[in-house]
Amino acid sequence: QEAKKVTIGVSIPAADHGWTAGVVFHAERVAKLLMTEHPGLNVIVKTSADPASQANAVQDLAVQGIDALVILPTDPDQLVSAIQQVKDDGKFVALVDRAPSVNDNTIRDLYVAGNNPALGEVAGKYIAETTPEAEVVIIRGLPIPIDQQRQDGFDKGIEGSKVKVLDRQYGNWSRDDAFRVMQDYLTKYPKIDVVWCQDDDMAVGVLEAIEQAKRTDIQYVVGGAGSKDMIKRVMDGDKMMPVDVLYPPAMVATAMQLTAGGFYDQVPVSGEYILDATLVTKDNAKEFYFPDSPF
Amino acid sequence: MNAVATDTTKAPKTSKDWDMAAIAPFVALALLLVLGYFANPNFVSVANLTNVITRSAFIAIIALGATYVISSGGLDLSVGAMVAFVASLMILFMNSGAVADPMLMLITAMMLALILGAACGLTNGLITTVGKIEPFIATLGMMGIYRGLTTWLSQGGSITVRDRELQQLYRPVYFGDVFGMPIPIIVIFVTAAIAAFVLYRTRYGRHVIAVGSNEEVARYSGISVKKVRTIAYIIQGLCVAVAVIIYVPRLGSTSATTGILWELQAITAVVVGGTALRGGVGRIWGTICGAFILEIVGNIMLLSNFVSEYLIGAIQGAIIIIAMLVQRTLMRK
Amino acid sequence: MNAVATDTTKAPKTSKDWDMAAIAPFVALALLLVLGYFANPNFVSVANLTNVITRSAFIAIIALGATYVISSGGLDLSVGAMVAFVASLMILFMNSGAVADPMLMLITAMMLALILGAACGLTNGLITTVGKIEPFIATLGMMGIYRGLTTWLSQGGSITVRDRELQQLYRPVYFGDVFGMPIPIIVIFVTAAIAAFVLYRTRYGRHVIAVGSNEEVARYSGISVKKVRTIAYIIQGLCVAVAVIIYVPRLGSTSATTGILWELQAITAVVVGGTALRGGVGRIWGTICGAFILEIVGNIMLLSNFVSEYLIGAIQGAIIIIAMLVQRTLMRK
Amino acid sequence: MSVFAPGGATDHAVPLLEGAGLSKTFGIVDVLKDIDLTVRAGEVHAIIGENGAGKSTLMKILAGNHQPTRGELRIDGKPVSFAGPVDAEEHGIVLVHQEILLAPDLTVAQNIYLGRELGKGLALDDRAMNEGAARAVRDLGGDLDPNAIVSRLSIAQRQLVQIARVLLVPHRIVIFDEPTASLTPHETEALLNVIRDIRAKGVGVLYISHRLPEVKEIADRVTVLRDGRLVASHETSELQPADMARLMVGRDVAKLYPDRHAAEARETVLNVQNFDVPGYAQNASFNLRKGEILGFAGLIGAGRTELMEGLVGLRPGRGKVTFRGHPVAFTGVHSSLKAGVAYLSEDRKGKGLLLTKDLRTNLTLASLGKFIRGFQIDRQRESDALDKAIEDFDIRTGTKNILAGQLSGGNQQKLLLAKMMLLDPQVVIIDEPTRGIDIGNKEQIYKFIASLAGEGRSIIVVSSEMPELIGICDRIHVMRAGRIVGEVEGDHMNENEIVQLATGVKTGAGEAA
Ligand SMILES: Nc1ncnc2c1ncn2[C@@H]1O[C@H](COP(=O)(O)OP(=O)(O)OP(=O)(O)O)[C@@H](O)[C@H]1O
Ligand SMILES: Nc1ncnc2c1ncn2[C@@H]1O[C@H](COP(=O)(O)OP(=O)(O)OP(=O)(O)O)[C@@H](O)[C@H]1O
Ligand SMILES: O[C@@H]1[C@@H](O)[C@H](O)OC[C@H]1O
Ligand SMILES: [Mg+2]
Ligand SMILES: [Mg+2]
Repeated sequence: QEAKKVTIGVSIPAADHGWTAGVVFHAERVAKLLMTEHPGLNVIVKTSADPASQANAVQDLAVQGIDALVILPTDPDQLVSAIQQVKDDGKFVALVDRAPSVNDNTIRDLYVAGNNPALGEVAGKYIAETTPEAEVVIIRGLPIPIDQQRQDGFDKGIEGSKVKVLDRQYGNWSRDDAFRVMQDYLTKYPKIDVVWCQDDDMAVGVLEAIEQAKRTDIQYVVGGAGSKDMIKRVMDGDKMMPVDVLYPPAMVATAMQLTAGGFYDQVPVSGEYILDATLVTKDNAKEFYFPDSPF
Repeated sequence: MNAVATDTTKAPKTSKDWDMAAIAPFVALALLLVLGYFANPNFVSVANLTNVITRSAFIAIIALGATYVISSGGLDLSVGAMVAFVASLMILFMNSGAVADPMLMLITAMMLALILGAACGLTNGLITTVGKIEPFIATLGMMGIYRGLTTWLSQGGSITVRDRELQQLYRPVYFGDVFGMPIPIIVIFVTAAIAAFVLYRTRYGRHVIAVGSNEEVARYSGISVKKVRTIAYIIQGLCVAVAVIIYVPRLGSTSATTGILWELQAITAVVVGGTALRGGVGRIWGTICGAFILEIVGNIMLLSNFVSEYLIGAIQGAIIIIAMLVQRTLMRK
Repeated sequence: MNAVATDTTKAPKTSKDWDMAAIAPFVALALLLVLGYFANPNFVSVANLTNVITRSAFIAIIALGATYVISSGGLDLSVGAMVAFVASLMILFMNSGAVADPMLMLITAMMLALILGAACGLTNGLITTVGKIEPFIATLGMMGIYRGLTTWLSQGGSITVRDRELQQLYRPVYFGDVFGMPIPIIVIFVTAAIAAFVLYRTRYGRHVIAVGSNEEVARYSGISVKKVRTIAYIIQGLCVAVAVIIYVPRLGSTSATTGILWELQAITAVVVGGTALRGGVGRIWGTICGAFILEIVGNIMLLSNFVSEYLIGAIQGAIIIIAMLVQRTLMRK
Repeated sequence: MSVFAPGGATDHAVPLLEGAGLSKTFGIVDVLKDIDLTVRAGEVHAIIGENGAGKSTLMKILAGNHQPTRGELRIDGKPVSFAGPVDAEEHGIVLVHQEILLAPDLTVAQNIYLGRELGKGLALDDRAMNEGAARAVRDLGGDLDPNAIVSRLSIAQRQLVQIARVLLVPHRIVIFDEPTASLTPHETEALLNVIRDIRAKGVGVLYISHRLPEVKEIADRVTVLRDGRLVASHETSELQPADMARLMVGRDVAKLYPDRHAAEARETVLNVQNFDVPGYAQNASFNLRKGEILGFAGLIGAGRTELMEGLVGLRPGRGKVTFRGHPVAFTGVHSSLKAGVAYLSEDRKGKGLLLTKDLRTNLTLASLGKFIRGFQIDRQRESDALDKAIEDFDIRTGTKNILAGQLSGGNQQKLLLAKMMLLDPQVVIIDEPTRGIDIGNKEQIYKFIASLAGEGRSIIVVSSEMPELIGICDRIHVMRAGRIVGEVEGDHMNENEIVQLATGVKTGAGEAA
């Protein structure tokens, strides 16, 4: 019975920056793990660079005959149709992380997510509490919905406080772009208290730009997602990186494990598993530090 | 090319040699099909091949327009961004509720897309011809403009068809079929047939080739080079609009990242299909074949399970180079 | 008797006429500086201008190589991916600990980067010249290959210089200065001076222009077209390597997304600088000016408060088009 | 470098270069059939023949541009085969091509020294090259700024550069393929002097020209090709130009220029007042009458081409132009063509024909409107038109399915004529109508021009060949330095009068004004 033949298709974004690289890493790691655990199980992991090609990938997975689909959509609204088709064929669908506007049982069976609005909100709250009158500059990601959700979450987090947002510009989740944007912020604003860049990859560029300018007015930087380098800095008590907001790429692994469990362990799986956008501080950082992860 | 010195000593190709060039992409396609079969037997299933050809529709149709622009001696790097821009405006219009009857709304929205596409094409055309800016730069600038406007329209997020009924009505344009033939495939072939007719059998088509082959000769023959080129850009815009019309029902939404890099794919399809980037030659059916090749390479990658996910881009690049080498070898025969 | 044979009362235009074309990009740059001042007075601060010019170093240096490739009649779309590939291998080597002494290690790593860059350039060159594949497609394929290999090397993540000491030693190459002049700026000008000397004052440079101007004529003159083009691609590879050498110390890490779209930026810099994409003309200092223009446009956008972040891309596109229009107008004078 | 050893060792019995049984086939077309040819040191050997006879093809074989299909080449009696033109150059054989082979973006000096640049250490010695180039051009009777960009030179100026370039290569045999076709008499004379000089140095010269008096003047021996066969080879002293013409064409060419009745007192078709083409022509005024052939003479660079291009809207120009009684301003060729004014460019390769397209496409390009049925181009009608054009204009081609670039130079000119005549224009401006055309064809073209005039069309002929202007025109305007400096008519239409006006020795009415 352990040899029951099951195929799970996993469709995730291409490793286009640190966080998505983490997703790919965890997906491949757990795929191997699950396949040794269940000899009859076949897990196919496919990455795609953009929504249109991800829709293709989902179609191609369906052609290969899958029993379940685990998908982390590049851009959720644009993938609803593709996911719907799989679901309508009676397959099990687990949706990870990025949620479409309509996110209910008609389109998926299981939803495992980090919480994008919360990621913004937690950061905003922390800043509002720690430095209530801070003047903040923001570096955004790419112009896609999750980025907008984080911005909205942040605004909610600072609501009612005296925190002032000086500027918001796109850094495209790229270290180089973040470096450039930060250099220009430093030219533009003689005084900046806090930088929120909502991504640890971009934080690398931000920190370099600040160091180069030798500016002392910036009190700290808030990144996000929980890369091992930034968690280490938090753990070490780096003053520039006092906290990080968790948004673990390993969530895809959770979804895969739950899905496999549904087939082999007879546990009924459905509903929503929302991972907290946990605030990582010096005190709890150790729990989230995985030196072997690529991210 | 250049007027000063023209080589007539090395035998220029005669019409016979061109035949080989015309066939070459199809041979490459055939080889790829064999390769696909070995990668995964599912590959040659009707279901899979239908899928692949259906989704090549966007690039194929855009590449038809690119064939005109390129053979007239131009280039358009803005088409991917134009897809995003036209699609966004089309969806915004559909969401506006300006027309009450869903069917009528759909038709109006499609007309609007065509008008917008033509207008974008006209803009590109005028900037390169009247503004006399190198097409590469002019359309790169326009790429920034179309994409920027899309980001602004979508306020950084995505734009989604809100009316469920409308979406249901629209869905078959991508997912439907006529006697088992998916509609996008029909659109590909109908558009290509029209494009071939215009390019090969009409006065305008002849002028396109003349302008791309030697601008001066065209000018001295009383052909308005600017007009011919501008119209080529408008045709490109219309093709983009047709692609948008079948793209929107597929994903039902767009964002600032829609169509990213499609311009490179379209140009690749054109060149793989045997049209020279320097102008003066246009191969409509070769372009369609080129678009199929690109999509099939991607499909084979996805279906085969031997290649590490990390290496897919590398293998795709290698396959394209090999396909071109096969072509050149055949052509030299 | 013979003296009257040619009527010289109206001397034909000479190289002097080119001067306007050569000056045009600098005029556009000057206008941009004025615009920048009005957008934000901080713009003209030494600190800001130094920042901007320093960070334009990567594109500027890569674009110098692109000037060679383009004026010889080629094109290289793979340079962005090549940056990522060479940088990754360089860092992996630095992390390997193969050389114990940090200083020696650094020098060896730099040499390695240059060798890798030259090898990548050679590969591109051979595929287009010996393989006879249209440069657009050949280098697009190579772009896929370099990027794919980088993704694979980094396993999708980033590759970071691990040795702290080494990194500290290396840092000044980007962040350091000589008598207040940042090292990357010095590198820009030294590389450009060498590039200008080779292109304008040596036999090889002359042959580059000849090959790009008319391949057939060059061949009749006993110039090996393949060799000249291949060497141009090698020069491009070396320029990429130089860019890598100053890029790595900046953030001390690379990933598969490093250098994305840099090829388009480099080509834009070349064209904005006045080099024609069809080959046969090469303007080294124009290219440098073009690279500055691109970086400054972005900088002005960020410093000004008038433009919504959503619209930045659109305005950048518009500014480039306007800069080109200014240029054309000047050149027609 | 032993091949360049001073001639002492050369045995005069052994020719420098010898071709034996040379044949060349392109596809199914036999272009050359079993040609035996020798070139001796210190002689000028002229090759003449009709357009398409195979002269250029033969020369290209000798210079390593083509491989012969059959036959052998010998240098100093030893068999050789050339891998390419550079290989032939190393054996001392250089060729001035019929078509211009220069890099358009490089300067005069850069082109002249291309591939053999002078250098000091790493760097190029531009000064020395500029001086050398200026000298080389001056030797040919030209005067060009060595820094001028080639793309901005006129065809004639380019031809000088090309000759200068070839003569700079160390050579034992120089092949000139119609070097004088685009040169005026002055430069032609200078070139002939240069040829005499190199002949005196023991160099062998092969010389192709359609100007038979010129051949008579310079050549020691004449070989005649017809349809790819060698039909005769004689000492020049044994032949008169008329004999040459007969051998070439295979019949007597008694009278080159047709008889015409001067078309007097007819109404004016085209009136041009104070027309300026900025930078090239100033204040041009003239009148063209119905059924008239009006000539434009002048030296190279006089601005005739630019004036005509300005008139038909190919360049910016301003002035008062009245066509059939109505003021017109042509903004481009489409408007002038529509009105019925056709201009045939002197640069048929660069501006006249699509060299990489077939004959049919080229023929109908300017008049496609006439071949439309429904939305479609009627290919059958196009084919019929091509058949007719081949017949009417006597276009010589082995097959109809070749590309325009594969036609011989003269036949390209005829195709261009046919193309423009399809438009049925009222005014035809022909720039250098017989450049590179053989004598038999010239006769045909003149007859054709005359018959156009006879039909009541008006013709402007721009030409650097004075005899032809005098032979066919009713009146001739002479231009110098962008101005119309005089008009000759009737008895005054002689070379002396025209040269004096063109060089400014004599000033005419136009300049006095
Ligand atoms: N590459 C080619 N392929 C096919 N036919 C060719 C090719 N090159 C030349 N021909 C044909 O060979 C014949 C001889 O051409 P060639 O150029 O040698 O004539 P020519 O005597 O130099 O004439 P002209 O006086 O007009 O220059 C012509 O009929 C021409 O069309
Ligand atoms: N592209 C150009 N740019 C600048 N000057 C030019 C250009 N072409 C020609 N000229 C110059 O313009 C003048 C007239 O040109 P052109 O030689 O065509 O006159 P033409 O009387 O028609 O002579 P030809 O007998 O050579 O046709 C000359 O001084 C020439 O050098
Ligand atoms: O949540 C992810 C975010 O952390 C990363 O930075 O960009 C992509 C997102 O999916
Ligand atoms: Mg000839
Ligand atoms: Mg002329």
